[in-house]
Amino acid sequence: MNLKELYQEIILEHGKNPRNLRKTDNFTRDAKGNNPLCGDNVHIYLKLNENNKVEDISFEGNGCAISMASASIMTDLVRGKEEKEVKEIVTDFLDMIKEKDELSTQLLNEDEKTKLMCLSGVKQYPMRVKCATLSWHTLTSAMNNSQEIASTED
Amino acid sequence: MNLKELYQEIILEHGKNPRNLRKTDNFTRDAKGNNPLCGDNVHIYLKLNENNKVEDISFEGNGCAISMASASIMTDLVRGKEEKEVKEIVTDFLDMIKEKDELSTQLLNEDEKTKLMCLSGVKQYPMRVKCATLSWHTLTSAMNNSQEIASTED
Amino acid sequence: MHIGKIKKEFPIFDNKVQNNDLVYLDSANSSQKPRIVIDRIYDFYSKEFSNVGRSVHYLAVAATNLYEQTRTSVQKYINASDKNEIVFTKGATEAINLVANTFGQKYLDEGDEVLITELEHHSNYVPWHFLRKSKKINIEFAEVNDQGEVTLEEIKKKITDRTKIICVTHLSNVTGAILPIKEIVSFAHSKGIPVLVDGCQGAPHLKLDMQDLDCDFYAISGHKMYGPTGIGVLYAKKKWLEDLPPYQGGGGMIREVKKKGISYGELPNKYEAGTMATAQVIAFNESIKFLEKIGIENIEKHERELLDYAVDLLGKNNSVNIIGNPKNKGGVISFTIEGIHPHDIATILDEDGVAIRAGHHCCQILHEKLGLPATARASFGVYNTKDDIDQLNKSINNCKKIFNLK
Amino acid sequence: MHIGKIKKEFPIFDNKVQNNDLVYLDSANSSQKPRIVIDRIYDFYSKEFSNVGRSVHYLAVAATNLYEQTRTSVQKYINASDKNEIVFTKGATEAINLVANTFGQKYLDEGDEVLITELEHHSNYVPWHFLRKSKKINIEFAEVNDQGEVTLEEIKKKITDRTKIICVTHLSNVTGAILPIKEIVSFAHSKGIPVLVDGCQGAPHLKLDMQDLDCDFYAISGHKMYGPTGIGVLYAKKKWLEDLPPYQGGGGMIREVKKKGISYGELPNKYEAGTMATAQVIAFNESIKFLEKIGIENIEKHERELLDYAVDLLGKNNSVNIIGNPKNKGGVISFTIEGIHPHDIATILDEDGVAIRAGHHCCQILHEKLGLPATARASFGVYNTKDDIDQLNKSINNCKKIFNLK
Ligand SMILES: Cc1ncc(COP(=O)(O)O)c(C=O)c1O
Ligand SMILES: Cc1ncc(COP(=O)(O)O)c(C=O)c1O
Repeated sequence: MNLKELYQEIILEHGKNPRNLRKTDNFTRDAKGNNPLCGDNVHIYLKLNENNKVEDISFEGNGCAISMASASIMTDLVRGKEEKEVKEIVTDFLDMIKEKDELSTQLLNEDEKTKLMCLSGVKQYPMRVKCATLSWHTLTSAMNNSQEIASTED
Repeated sequence: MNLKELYQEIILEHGKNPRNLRKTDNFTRDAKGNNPLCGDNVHIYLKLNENNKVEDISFEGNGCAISMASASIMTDLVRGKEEKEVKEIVTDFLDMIKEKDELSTQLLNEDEKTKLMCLSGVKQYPMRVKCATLSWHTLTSAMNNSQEIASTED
Repeated sequence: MHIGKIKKEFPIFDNKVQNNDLVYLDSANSSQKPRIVIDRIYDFYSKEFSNVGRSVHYLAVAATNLYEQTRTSVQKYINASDKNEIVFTKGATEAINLVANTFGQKYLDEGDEVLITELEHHSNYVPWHFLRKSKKINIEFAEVNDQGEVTLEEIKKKITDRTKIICVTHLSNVTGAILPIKEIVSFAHSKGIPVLVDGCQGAPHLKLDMQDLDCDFYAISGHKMYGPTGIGVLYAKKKWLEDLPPYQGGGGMIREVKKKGISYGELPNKYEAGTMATAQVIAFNESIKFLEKIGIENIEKHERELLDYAVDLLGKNNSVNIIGNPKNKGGVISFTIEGIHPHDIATILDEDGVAIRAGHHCCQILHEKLGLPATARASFGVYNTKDDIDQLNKSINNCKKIFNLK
Repeated sequence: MHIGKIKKEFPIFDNKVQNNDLVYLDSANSSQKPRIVIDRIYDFYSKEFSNVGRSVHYLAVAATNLYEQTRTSVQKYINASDKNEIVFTKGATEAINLVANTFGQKYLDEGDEVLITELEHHSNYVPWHFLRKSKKINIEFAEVNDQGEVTLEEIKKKITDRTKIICVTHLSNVTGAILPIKEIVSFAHSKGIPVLVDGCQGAPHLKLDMQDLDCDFYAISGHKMYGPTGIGVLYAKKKWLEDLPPYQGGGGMIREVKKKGISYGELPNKYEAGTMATAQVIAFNESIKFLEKIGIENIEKHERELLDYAVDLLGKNNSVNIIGNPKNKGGVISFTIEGIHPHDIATILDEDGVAIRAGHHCCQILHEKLGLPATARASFGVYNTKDDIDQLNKSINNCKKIFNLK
């Protein structure tokens, strides 16, 4: 079936060696996310500088290859972006996972988009969509500095 | 079917003009019974004399032809009987309704037994058995001077 | 689907009951089930069964989707504004208990009043009675008038400063009275009082529009709506479901469980603890589709015709006394016959295959008011026809003969 | 019925799932349904449907008898001493909520302790947690040992003067540990403490004898016992059911309803408010008959063989780590694979038609203790075979390949 698409090398690699799996010193915003059905959880730490740019982003948490890879790739891609840009990327990614075939943001280059598209394999696995989107929802919560715990339930 | 057996003339007549539908003055024991599923209720008043004989018995209440006839016939038959005899008759009647073909007590004459057997038509109507037995269960409660409300639920 | 042919969709009518054609006039108690609902249950268990929500394997994913599809169907059918306003319960009774328990916990204190009506089913009284005991609240009763209705005026009269919630039936399961819910809600809201509607009898027979009614809670029984037993719906405005505490605790309704404390899940999970009635929820979707296919307007029209016909026919029948005469009435006729107890009527009708109900219909307060310990009740569903009413009338005449009445 | 041929009794296995034969190893979540149960539901709705207890017509009487027959069957199956000790609920979760709520109302006060174990399912923790909040009681946890068991000694150690009830699982849905219920009950009773047993996993797999176990409460889920969804059983000693207050209020559970007060019905009605899951209760009788026909001894033996085979095979599989090693173990194997998250395992197994569960299995306390956020779990039913275990092992190897493990 589509297992190959789901578990592409890059996913496995990021899943095994996630980038930014740590806690940012002096983070300015953070948020926790969790998936109550499977117990996966993630904690995003964000440090914005005076220009509202992401100076550092990191995460702690635990989950499957998909969710770890997703958090890993995400944190890599949004570093250095402005708050508004981050929001655009998040929306674009979530739209892609939900319904669109492609990413449309101009804020990422082709390489970066290709990396992100590796996560599109979950579209064929409805129960796993939440694994791919948890860290993204949580990032939104952190951006909004929301005290609520993000959840993938809708 | 067996409607004719269920609604014999004697039942209809007792149902329409129940005997002893009143409240005994100076009753010595009483009990209330009710059938929670249909709301029927009966209140039995008993006056035992110094020899533990039923000097008077009466009832108040409300119910279908079967339950009114049953209370009416019952109150007629146990008047003048001793406490122990009443218990025997009650047991005999309930056994008959439950499983036995005939009444076996020696305390009633053939005429009286025939009258009681008119109630046996309910055996074919499981939901109506409770109508026929409610006043009898309540009489037992009254005899035991039980404060509990008798119920036909088992 | 032609309404005259609908009986064919219900397998129960394919067979004789005790050698008679079944004349089923007990739909207010529980409705019969159309073939598509029965088949759906069969197919689900035979080919697709899995628990929902908890596993990631194929069958579980598919079942979870089906389960959630019913939620969406119900949402649309009753025009709720959000699918998470639909909570599945085991029945309307549980739905009302859920509200009484959680609303009571949070908002009711000693001396507060809950306003219900004399028409209420025990299911919309006993749960509030529990709070009378535990929280020392009072229960007030809006009275029924001679027509068997509860009017808006009567409700207004009974509201006090202490009234914290109003709980009313949409359609009386005894007199058939349809209450002016929209007006009651609008008035109650002007006083800041939420309204719970017992929609057991409303849901199968009336067009439902939660956003238009604007009530806070609406309780539905699936089994009266051509659905399986063991499934009900609580509609509640999102603000309430978010605000109130959970009702039952267990798997599925939590967010995080620690030894020291527990946080609860988001809607709709928060109110759906433990394994739900999966197959029943999934099959209930077919009931909704069935109702949609016929069209609730057609159902209302059909049942109104039957009702008019029956009221007319029974009205002409000597010694039949119809209980209540509400201006706005659904397909329920409770009646008595002078000289014959309702249980005897029901037994005799049953011999002709005519299934009605006798008793207090779980409305003892109303029966006490009426001065009647019991009534006989004929209630209609989509599958009933005028022939059924004719047979009812004929069998009533048979009762009278057996009891030597004219 | 030869145990090897039992798969044939389950229609679900007649069809392929995503082109694979279904290897269903998720029975601890919910079991598949034998044909006789599915057929019974179909027939009941098609030919015999009526609500129970409330009407006197033929179908209602017949349905009521069938409903009560299930009560008697369950009573006999679990060897309860009285049929009114069997209360039907919508599931085990509701059964436990019923006890927590009513026992809590009457017997728990600030500072009292409820003793549960670290093995408990959320359904046997959250309902008690509610009381922690409303009544300021404490919840104590008997700890799980390295084998994944909770011992009698550990329970004894955790009992204090304030312990008011002990709530333990019969068979852990994660480690498979079978707890020494009889011994726990006997000790608890010597201290005057009642015991509730979460029998969700016990009931489908172990011989049940309430009079021998002597526990006060035992909760069962029908859907894990080859029965329909939406039906459960609370067994409770009669003295408790008579003593405790009612749980839900509504039709059917009352004796007399007046404006001023309400008296409640006798057992079993007192705890069965509203229209029950009629069809499900009636069909559940077929599940009991099915279990009786095979014989629980044969089921235990069959599942033990499977378990031994699986523990052996998976034990030999590199990098598979089985959670817990209880002396007395039922047909549940939870495991992890170093380097592959359980959800990934479940997804990959699913591609081969192997249905297992991944997650915390509603046991977060235990998983926290184990230091694992999630495990993969294969659980057995009567229909499983050694071929299923072989396929499980093969698919695990496929996982390892995909994840480049050896
Ligand atoms: C041990 C245990 N207890 C309780 C439950 C809850 O049962 P249900 O979801 O059927 O109410 C389960 C099943 O999920 C279980 O395995
Ligand atoms: C008006 C009304 N309310 C509540 C109920 C209770 O519904 P259920 O028994 O399905 O929970 C009924 C049905 O008996 C009813 O007619």
